[in-house]
Amino acid sequence: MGISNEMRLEFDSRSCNEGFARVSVAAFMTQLNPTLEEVADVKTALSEAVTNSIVHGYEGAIEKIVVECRIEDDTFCVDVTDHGIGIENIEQAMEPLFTTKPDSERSGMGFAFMEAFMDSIEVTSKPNEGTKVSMKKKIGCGKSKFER
Amino acid sequence: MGISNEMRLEFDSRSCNEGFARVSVAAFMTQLNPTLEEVADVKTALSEAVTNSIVHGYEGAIEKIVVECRIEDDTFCVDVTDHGIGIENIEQAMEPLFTTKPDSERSGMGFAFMEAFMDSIEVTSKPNEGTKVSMKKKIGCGKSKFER
Amino acid sequence: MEGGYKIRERNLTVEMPAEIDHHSAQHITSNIDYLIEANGIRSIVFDFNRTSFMDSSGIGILLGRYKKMNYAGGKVMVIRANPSIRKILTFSGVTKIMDVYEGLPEQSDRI
Amino acid sequence: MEGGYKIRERNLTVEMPAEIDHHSAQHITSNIDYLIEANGIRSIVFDFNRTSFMDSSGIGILLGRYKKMNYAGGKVMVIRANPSIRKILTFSGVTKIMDVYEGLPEQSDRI
Ligand SMILES: Nc1ncnc2c1ncn2[C@@H]1O[C@H](COP(=O)(O)OP(=O)(O)O)[C@@H](O)[C@H]1O
Ligand SMILES: Nc1ncnc2c1ncn2[C@@H]1O[C@H](COP(=O)(O)OP(=O)(O)O)[C@@H](O)[C@H]1O
Repeated sequence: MGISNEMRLEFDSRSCNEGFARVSVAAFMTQLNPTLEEVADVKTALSEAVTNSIVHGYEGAIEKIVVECRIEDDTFCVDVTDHGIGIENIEQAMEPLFTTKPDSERSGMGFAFMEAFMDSIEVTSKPNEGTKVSMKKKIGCGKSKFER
Repeated sequence: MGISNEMRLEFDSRSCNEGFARVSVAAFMTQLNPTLEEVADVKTALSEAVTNSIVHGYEGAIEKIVVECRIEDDTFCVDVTDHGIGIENIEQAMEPLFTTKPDSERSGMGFAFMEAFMDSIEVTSKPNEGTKVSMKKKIGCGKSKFER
Repeated sequence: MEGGYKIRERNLTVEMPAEIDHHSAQHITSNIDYLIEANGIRSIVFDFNRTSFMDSSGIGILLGRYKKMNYAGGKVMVIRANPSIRKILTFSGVTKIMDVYEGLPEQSDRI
Repeated sequence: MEGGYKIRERNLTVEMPAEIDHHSAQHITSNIDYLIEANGIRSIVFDFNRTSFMDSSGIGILLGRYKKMNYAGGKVMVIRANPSIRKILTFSGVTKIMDVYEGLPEQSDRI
């Protein structure tokens, strides 16, 4: 079937947009008839990636964050991109509990949550250029989709 | 204060995205603490503009629709843009009950709804290049906004 | 198919979906028109009890079915429309050409 | 300020908001830390009754307050967490270091 639907959302890196981004992505995802648990999983993973762009990527400065969603057959794909400071050592960044901002209440569990709640995650990043987090999750495990 | 928050949403001109676009815009709008009626008004106007891009602009072909929202003080601004067939005679198109698709159940009331439910609407269009509908609505009529 | 359809004699009652836009309207229209043909329907009741959103596509459904029924000497009625739906029905002039009830017709709260 | 704060003697009960993310966490954390200072709080109950969404920012709130209370010999407890919140508490290891109840503590449904 190939890519069957896609959307691209660009917004200011303000923390008040975190909730809005989750609602948008969840609304786009409903086409796959996900369970409530699948929606919650994707919302959590998205929230981690968007928060990281705001907190780490831009360190509070107001720039643009891009969220791209694609539906490929029964797989939901979401990419979160920023043009912030980037990550020097991606492997280390993805270690559970690793955080460069321990004093600002970061638990270091963001990437661990993304890995736990999605089927796959891929991170590409370059210092001073930015970071892209690409995540996928198969929805419905073969359950029937239908166009209403 | 100037522009205080903005987002840009780009999606396929599929009718199944009409509901998703409404949910996204309504979620972005909540920052202004709108009443339920104000949210309903904006959703209706947005739905008309997006539907017009799908039905008239692209005539069913799958291309991109762009929805841009800005919050300017207490005014909610939303622009809907397509790169479809465009409108020859904008004045005539905006007349109540005028429609070029009477046989496909269009009532010719789309622009009338947008005008009724928003404070202002501006249409720019060029045949074969596309159409942009820019709408504004003041929210809360001076009621206090607050960051939670 | 969202919403429900009930036929009693030659009357059709349509339970309208939660959101009526161009997307859902396409399905509703083709379903109703099929049922009209297949059952010789003479009157239609549109029940908006579950409906929270409607744009001008919903007006298209109502006016299109009104024309069909009117042509055949039948009737169209709207019941259980909430305030936001009534606002749209009033603005569009639908309330001038068909009976619209806030509740059920027995309660005679025609607007 | 979303959510509510109740103080009885030196115990603080925090009614957590509907959505706990980095945005709402900033406010909750600064409110709680102010109340701890001002009232010599020794134990905290986090009430998740109204909470339907939480990401790792919520874990940051809990672990940060746990450290503070632990340091002063106090306690932290989580009550009325729904299944999706419990999934996150369990995954993050929070359930291993503090008491988490599905309902109220009297119902002794510690997980
Ligand atoms: N978008 C990003 N831009 C720059 N650095 C990032 C980004 N995302 C994550 N990081 C780095 O990876 C680390 C680990 O991230 P994460 O596992 O989400 O934990 P936390 O957000 O709690 O620090 C962060 O502390 C930060 O140094
Ligand atoms: N985005 C668009 N691209 C091309 N033509 C448009 C567009 N929007 C509106 N029009 C034209 O304007 C007419 C009136 O639009 P409208 O008032 O929304 O009524 P309706 O959609 O019911 O036809 C349409 O029939 C169409 O010819």
